Amino acid sequence: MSSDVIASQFGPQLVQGSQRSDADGGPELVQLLTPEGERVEHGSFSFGEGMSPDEEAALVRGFYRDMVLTRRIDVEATALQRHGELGIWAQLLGQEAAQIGSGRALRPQDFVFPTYREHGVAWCRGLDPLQLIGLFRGVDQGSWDPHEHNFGLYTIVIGAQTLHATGYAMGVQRDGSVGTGDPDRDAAVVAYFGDGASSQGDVNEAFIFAASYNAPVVFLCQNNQWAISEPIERQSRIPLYQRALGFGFPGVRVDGNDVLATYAVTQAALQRAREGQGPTFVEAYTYRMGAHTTTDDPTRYRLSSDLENWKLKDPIQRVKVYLTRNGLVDQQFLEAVDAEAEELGERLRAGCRSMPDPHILDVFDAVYAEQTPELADQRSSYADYLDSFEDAAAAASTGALENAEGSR
Amino acid sequence: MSSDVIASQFGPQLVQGSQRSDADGGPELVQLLTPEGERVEHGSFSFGEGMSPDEEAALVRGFYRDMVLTRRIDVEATALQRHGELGIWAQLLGQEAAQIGSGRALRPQDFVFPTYREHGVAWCRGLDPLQLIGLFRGVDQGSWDPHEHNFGLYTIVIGAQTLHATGYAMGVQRDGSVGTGDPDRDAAVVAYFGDGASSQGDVNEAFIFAASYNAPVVFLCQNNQWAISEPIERQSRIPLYQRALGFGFPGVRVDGNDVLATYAVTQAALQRAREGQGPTFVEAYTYRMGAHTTTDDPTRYRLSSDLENWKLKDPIQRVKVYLTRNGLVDQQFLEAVDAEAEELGERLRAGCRSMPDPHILDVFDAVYAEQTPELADQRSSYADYLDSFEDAAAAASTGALENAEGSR
Amino acid sequence: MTKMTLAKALNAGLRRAMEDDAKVLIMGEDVGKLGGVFRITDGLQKDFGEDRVIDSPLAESGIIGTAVGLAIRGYRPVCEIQFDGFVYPAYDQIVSQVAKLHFRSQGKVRMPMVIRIPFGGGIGAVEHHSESPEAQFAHTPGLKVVVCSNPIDGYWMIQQAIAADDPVIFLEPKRQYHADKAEIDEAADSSAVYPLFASRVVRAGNELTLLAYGPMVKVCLASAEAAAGEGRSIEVIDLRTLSPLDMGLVLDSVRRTGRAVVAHEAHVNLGIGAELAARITEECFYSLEAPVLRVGGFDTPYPPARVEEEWLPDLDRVLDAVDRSLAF
Amino acid sequence: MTKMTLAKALNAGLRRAMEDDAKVLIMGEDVGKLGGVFRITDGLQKDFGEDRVIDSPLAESGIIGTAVGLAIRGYRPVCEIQFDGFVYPAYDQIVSQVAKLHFRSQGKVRMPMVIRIPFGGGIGAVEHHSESPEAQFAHTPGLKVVVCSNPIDGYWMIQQAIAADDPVIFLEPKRQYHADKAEIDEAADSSAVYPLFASRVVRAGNELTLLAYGPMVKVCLASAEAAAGEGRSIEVIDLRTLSPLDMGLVLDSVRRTGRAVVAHEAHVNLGIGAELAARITEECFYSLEAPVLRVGGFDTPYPPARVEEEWLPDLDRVLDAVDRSLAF
Ligand SMILES: Cc1ncc(C[n+]2csc(CCOP(=O)(O)OP(=O)(O)O)c2C)c(N)n1
Ligand SMILES: Cc1ncc(C[n+]2csc(CCOP(=O)(O)OP(=O)(O)O)c2C)c(N)n1
Ligand SMILES: [Mg+2]
Ligand SMILES: [Mg+2]
Repeated sequence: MSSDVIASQFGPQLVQGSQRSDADGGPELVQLLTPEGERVEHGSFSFGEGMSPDEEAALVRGFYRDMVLTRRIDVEATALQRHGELGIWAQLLGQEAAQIGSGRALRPQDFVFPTYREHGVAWCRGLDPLQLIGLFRGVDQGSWDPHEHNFGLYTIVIGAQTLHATGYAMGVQRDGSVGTGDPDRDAAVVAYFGDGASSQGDVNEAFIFAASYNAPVVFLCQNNQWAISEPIERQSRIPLYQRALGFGFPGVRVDGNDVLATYAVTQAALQRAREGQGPTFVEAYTYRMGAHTTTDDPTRYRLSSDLENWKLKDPIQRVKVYLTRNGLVDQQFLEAVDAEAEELGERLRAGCRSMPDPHILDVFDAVYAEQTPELADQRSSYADYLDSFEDAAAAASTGALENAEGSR
Repeated sequence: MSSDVIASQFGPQLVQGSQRSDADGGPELVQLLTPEGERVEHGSFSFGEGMSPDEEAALVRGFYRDMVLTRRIDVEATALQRHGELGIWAQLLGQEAAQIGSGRALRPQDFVFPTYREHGVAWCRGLDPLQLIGLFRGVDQGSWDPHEHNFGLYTIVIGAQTLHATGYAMGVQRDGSVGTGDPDRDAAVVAYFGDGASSQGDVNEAFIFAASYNAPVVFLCQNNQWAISEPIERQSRIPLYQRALGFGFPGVRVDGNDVLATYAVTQAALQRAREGQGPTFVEAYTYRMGAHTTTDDPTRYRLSSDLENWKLKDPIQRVKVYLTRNGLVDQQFLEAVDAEAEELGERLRAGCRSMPDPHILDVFDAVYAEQTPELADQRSSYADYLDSFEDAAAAASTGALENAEGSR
Repeated sequence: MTKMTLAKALNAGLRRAMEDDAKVLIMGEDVGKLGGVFRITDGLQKDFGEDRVIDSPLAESGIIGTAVGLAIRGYRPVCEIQFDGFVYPAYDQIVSQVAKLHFRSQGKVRMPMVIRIPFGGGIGAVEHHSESPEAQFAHTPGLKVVVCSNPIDGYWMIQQAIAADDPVIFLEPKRQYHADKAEIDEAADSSAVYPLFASRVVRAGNELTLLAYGPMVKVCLASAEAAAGEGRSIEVIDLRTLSPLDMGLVLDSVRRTGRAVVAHEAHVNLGIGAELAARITEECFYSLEAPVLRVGGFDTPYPPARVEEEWLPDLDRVLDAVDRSLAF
Repeated sequence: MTKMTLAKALNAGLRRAMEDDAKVLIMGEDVGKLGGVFRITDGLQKDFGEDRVIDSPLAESGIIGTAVGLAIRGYRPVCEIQFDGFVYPAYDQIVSQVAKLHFRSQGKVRMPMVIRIPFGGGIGAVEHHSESPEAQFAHTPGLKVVVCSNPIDGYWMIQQAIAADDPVIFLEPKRQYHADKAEIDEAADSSAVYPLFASRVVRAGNELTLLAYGPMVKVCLASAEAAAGEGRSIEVIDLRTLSPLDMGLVLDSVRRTGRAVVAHEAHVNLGIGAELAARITEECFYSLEAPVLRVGGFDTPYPPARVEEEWLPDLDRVLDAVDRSLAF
């Protein structure tokens, strides 16, 4: 049997070469604002429908402001890490549109399960960026209340949160908050994850559970082309959004550097979920312009020309050009945003440096809702042990004083 | 936004109702021999190409014999369990064609990673059925040498073996035994698994690794409609073979009760693998006519009408009708097969009953290739402990003797 | 008062927990129509519906991971792992998520989840169906680990575990499911029953303390009985809780008897017996007449069924350890 | 003789193992061009090619599961788990497949696999990057577990682990990777080096035995030094192998000194210290002047970085235990 025959038996040859050589994201990419700042139409998705031109402009200006401030958070935190104030920082540089576009499509009752890089989404949910900075500084592992902002804690074990999102969505179903038609009630859940994460068993199990129960969850994958040093080809040889087809729900690839398109596509996917139509996979096709984290050195594994290419598609720049060219912002607005960013930067620097360190004894109290006797014992023994040093120090200093007195 | 608009945005509505209500397997089912024993043509797959009519008939007669004997193994083992000779038995009743069709498509250098139900494939690989029976009797956990028959040990943790198969296939690649064109060298690997298993993270990770490295592996899923009490709809809302599309390699649904079609499709998939064209997903659409295992009670969860329906599609019956109606067998052949089955049954009954139990002390020697001092110690302490009973028993019987003597 | 096996008692306890709190959900493989392979959830889906008794896809990490999300949403999931050996695909979700979310969030997130695991051997099963994974969970801060050994405890402990606001690994000795029946007073005041995280003296004695849990409680009681026949007075403690350990009761006993033997099916190496031996020795150094001895599964994988009776600690092996301790 | 850090020594050891045996493969996340996040595999893909130094998809179960298949095919995979906390998705493959295949097949299948895990804390990392999972693996029959503590051991032990025919969990103390340098004699006769499954006295003493491994060896040596300043003679043993334990050496020492303290970063509860305490007490009951004391991580999840120095056992906490033991 020749390979030709075999190939045709199983349909077209599916093995593809490097899909990323097509760095534009290919023909399936949903785009509404080009890198050059031109609005374009798309057959299925549109931005601004049902809004007045003023409302629409205000929304886009808001995106612009969000993205500038988010980038500023990122830049400040990176600098703080360089100055030894943070243990590490996971940069989002280049992914602002993917995060602001999707984050702004959320309603208050929706719930987000993030990775460790969703600083822009956190911003949209109303978290104080200092709460993110505290985690990377090492004063806690996330100080926000997930229920206050409907924004879960950062999750570091790759993919684990996609199952949490699916389970939460099953809870939303059980609460009867799907498909009622009440826009303040019907809720959706978003699971953020990366291209690398798509290889984890947990993520694929999340697809299976979500499909099986038709859960109101949106799988929002930021394909930033890299999982640390591994290119997307290592994880999938076909465009990632097509993964969803294998599980029986729709997938779509959107230009993740286009805030309008990301907003429109996410909004539609969320709406599907809220209406009871089940899960959707959204691949936000973007690029991690920075290092994986502040400890990473991307020059070891990727070409600088790649980065240069992607700089031309900067998510903030294209919105700025669009707003300016169409007279939707004036210089005053742009300057105000810059000033706000300055102020924010200052606040973060000062806030970070003045963060109190945690106390070791508090660690013992956080393990259980109902403390155990043995852990309470460990706590009090350790407190005694620590006290013995203070006693010793006190004794020593008294001793020193006595000595001093004695030597008088 | 109305649901209609949303649905159309993401393409056709993908959520499907019960796919199994279509118990024929749907239009995508590859079938070459109908339940009524009629040969039919298929656009992509054919049986017997390049063979003389005699060769072809001999092959089909062989399938028939294999299936009858396999069913006999199953029936005997089930009976042995009922008589308390086995702890449990996993029946394959109804899945004979899926196993013999795929098993006979293998070449000696191919390697199989089975679940716990692949008795028919084991038969094709030349295992003595008593080796299977021994496992379920509890004398060992698989006594065959995987390297002798290129047939791995039964794997009970659902899905784990699909990764082993993929890794083994990566080894085949590294040995340069793919795509050389030498029919005695190029090798493929088959991972057997069930419909339920398709939900495990491991199985989906196996798809990812296999696709990423283009490994020469065939994923052979026997969709027998049930994972214990759970119907296939719990695991997937689209036909299972389509799962492969999400990972970028071909999937095909074959009538798993049609031995000719299963043979043809598996052979083509194996050939793709051997030629270096990478993984294929074969869904053998079949039905578990028995219970999940001898401890299961399927009346608790499924309709007897379902079973009756599937009886009409019995994999052995249709081959018998085909062979008889076309004069490809005579009564003598059929009787010889039945006699062989009788003989096999007797051998299994006797062989099972006379199997020696394992010795507890051997357990200590099987843990490591290089025994550890601490385990050697445990072994000898336990040996001493056991001896102490024998000594006591000996002393007791000597004592009894003495007493007897004393009472003389 | 109703006479029930452990299996039936667990079923009744689950039913009552579901009646008491609409947020209680049951999840797992085959827990619906089939009622679980051991029938512990028998009839519950019929009465509480598919939304509360959820047959899951065949994926343990998925079961525990979605249960985490349900717990965050305010539910109290009770997850069934079909057999001990199949908990490992969910191990990551259990030790890195379930165990840590309260700590990570400094109490802002609670994980009132119960993970039921039929465990232990002695039922003539094939591989992976007879494991004793308790030490691994007890070693993991953030989890609580309890084990029932009889129908009455089964009935009450499962309800207490579900009511607890921390994640509880709930181990059920599968070979006891249908072994014995006991009278259960379902009308008893639930707030007055023996507390969940407490051990219990199940036979008083003064020469040696025998520590056990789950399937070994019965074996140890029989051993104590046999020893009594030889004039020896053995105290038997049913530990019931493995994390936290209820050391107060244990130490009181050992200080009285001066000797301790721990028995479990799990591998001796790094089993619960190791921790008990270390703690008892540290706390009762001068009261001990003999080192704490351990009887347990050998440090081999669980063996084929035809040899499991010799592998599992039994009356004779427990007595042997008791004798060695008394002879020290 | 070359001066190397532990990181460099491991790299050199891996390189030599790959040169010596073409069946040795390296697998893991980012092990290729990046050379791993700790650069332990730096340069190996360049020299041995993508077929032998394999960047894997981001899935730990997939890494170990495919390594099982490669081992069955005759390869000797060396898998890197990027950080301790990320080994759990592979836990099922490790404990139910890697650990059991030799047993299941009665030796017909061998699993000559090494699973390298950078482990332990003290590097100021975020959650899941500072775990000490050794007890869980040591509790699992079928695995062997070793830990290196210095560059010379790193260089030789990794080669010995790769040459071993059993699966070896190879723990690397990540905070030691770049801490110290040592002279390594690469030309030494490899058959003459200290055996893999053997502990070693790294400081002689006669009043108390301090047992440690990995990152705690250095801390314990410093504690012994400090104690020497106060006239106390402490013996320090680098355990090196946690499964099997090398009890001969340990017991010899404790019989001489009469006192033992075990130190590790892992949670004390059911940590390696528990097993050592139980075995030492059983074997040296009449030689012990004090119970075996344990110093370790508290029974809480690993805390945020800004408080890890107080959580981790340090010189003072080890000395405190030494003092308590001596005062007993
Ligand atoms: C289970 C697990 N394995 C490994 C890691 C280490 N790790 C952290 S981020 C990362 C790459 C993730 O890539 P991707 O999913 O694409 O997300 P991105 O970082 O690009 O946003 C890895 C391997 C981890 N956190 N969890
Ligand atoms: C990880 C794991 N979970 C649960 C089980 C228990 N179990 C054994 S077989 C089975 C159903 C498997 O269904 P399927 O994959 O369709 O295979 P079939 O038995 O139908 O051939 C289950 C849940 C197991 N063996 N492994
Ligand atoms: Mg990425
Ligand atoms: Mg099935």
